[in-house]
Amino acid sequence: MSEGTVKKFMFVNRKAPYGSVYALESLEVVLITAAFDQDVSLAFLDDGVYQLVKGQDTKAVGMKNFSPTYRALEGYDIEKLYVERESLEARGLTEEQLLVDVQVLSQADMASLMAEQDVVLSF
Amino acid sequence: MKIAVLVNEGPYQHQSADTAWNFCKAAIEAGHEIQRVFFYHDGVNNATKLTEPPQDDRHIVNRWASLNKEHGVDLVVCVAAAMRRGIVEANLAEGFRISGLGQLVESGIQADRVVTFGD
Amino acid sequence: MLHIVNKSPTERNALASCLAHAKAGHALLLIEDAVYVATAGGKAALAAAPAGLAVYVLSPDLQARGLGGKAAEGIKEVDYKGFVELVAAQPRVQSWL
Amino acid sequence: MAIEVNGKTYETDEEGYLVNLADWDKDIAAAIAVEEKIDMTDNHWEVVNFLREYYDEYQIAPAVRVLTKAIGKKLGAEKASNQYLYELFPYGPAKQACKIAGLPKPTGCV
Repeated sequence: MSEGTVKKFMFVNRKAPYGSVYALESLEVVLITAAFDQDVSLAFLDDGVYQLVKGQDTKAVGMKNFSPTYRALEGYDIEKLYVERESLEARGLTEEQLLVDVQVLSQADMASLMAEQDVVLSF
Repeated sequence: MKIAVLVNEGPYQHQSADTAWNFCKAAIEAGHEIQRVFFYHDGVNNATKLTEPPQDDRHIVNRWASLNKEHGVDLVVCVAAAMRRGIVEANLAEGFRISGLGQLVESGIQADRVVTFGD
Repeated sequence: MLHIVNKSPTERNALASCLAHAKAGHALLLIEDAVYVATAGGKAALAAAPAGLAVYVLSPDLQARGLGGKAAEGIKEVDYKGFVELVAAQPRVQSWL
Repeated sequence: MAIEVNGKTYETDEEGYLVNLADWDKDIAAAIAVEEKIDMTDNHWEVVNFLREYYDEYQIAPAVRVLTKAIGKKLGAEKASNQYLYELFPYGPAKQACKIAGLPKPTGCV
């Protein structure tokens, strides 16, 4: 493919943070992808919504708290953050409890959005 | 067709490295091009030359290396993930190279399909 | 879209989540520990599948688990070659990890 | 490797980055700058302080592109250029400025 190709990349986050490294290393890929001028979206569904919960404090577990980095995404021109409503509801969470501005989508809309992507990377 | 493969788990612990390798082999046999295999997360552990399974077990690292040797498949290990897990040039198996996450993004741009194998 | 699921639905929710987001015309391939779903005993987990979703199972993984030839009706067995064909036939691939 | 500041020794890696980020203070920054052959002016400190604030807020070192844009917003449009940053830090703002600011070593992922 020629230079200047713009594809729709979606990063699907379905895992909670800290219990495994996927959330952190997924975020690292997202930050790199920003440099390639692609059409990037992030989807948070299932336990992935826990990544965005406010008030994370990792001092006592001795791990890095990477949750503030989600707020840096805007400066990287990554502004499409989608959270699935059903996943929030199933976990008793509301949009107000999230640490960054997101667009809350129904499961049906999330499914349609996924079906429009060129590249789907799940972590 | 150009197919890129992402491997997110180490060898032996999960089946994903085996499935990924079997998939790559079948794709090449069917006449497709494996544009790149990118190793991320614990997948970087597929690339250590210190691996020594018992003789009656498959040698997953050598299997990957053979894809590079026989078919020129680009085997790329993510530098950031590798450094975290102690995979460096000194213990990197033949046929692999260490590079940046940009190579994964590039695969997404250049390949017709990206297939992820993980747990 | 080709959806790939590799975990048993009694271990993880990947299959349920996949089925909730799959659409008519998509394909689902069951591999590794998800192949149990393809048997008569496990097929109930597919009840939520959308109409028009074609379901496949990776036969080498069935055979390895003592389930060779035991794919339930309506589920097609494919080998790695068939896996590659599915990838090529669908415009994109999503692994539900 | 190590760096000596005010009679105390601080551990650095083979490229001169601080091993323990918590060690960082202005005197150590000045000493790292000497090693980098950079004469720290107010303009240098402005960038270093900016990087520290950015890291404190977001827990990452910004990509150069993001740094340039953010500096433009905070310190004025005339400072929002690669050229300005490279004049201050000839071996690259990502490497040199982060090293002086006591931020983690960029993993060179692109």
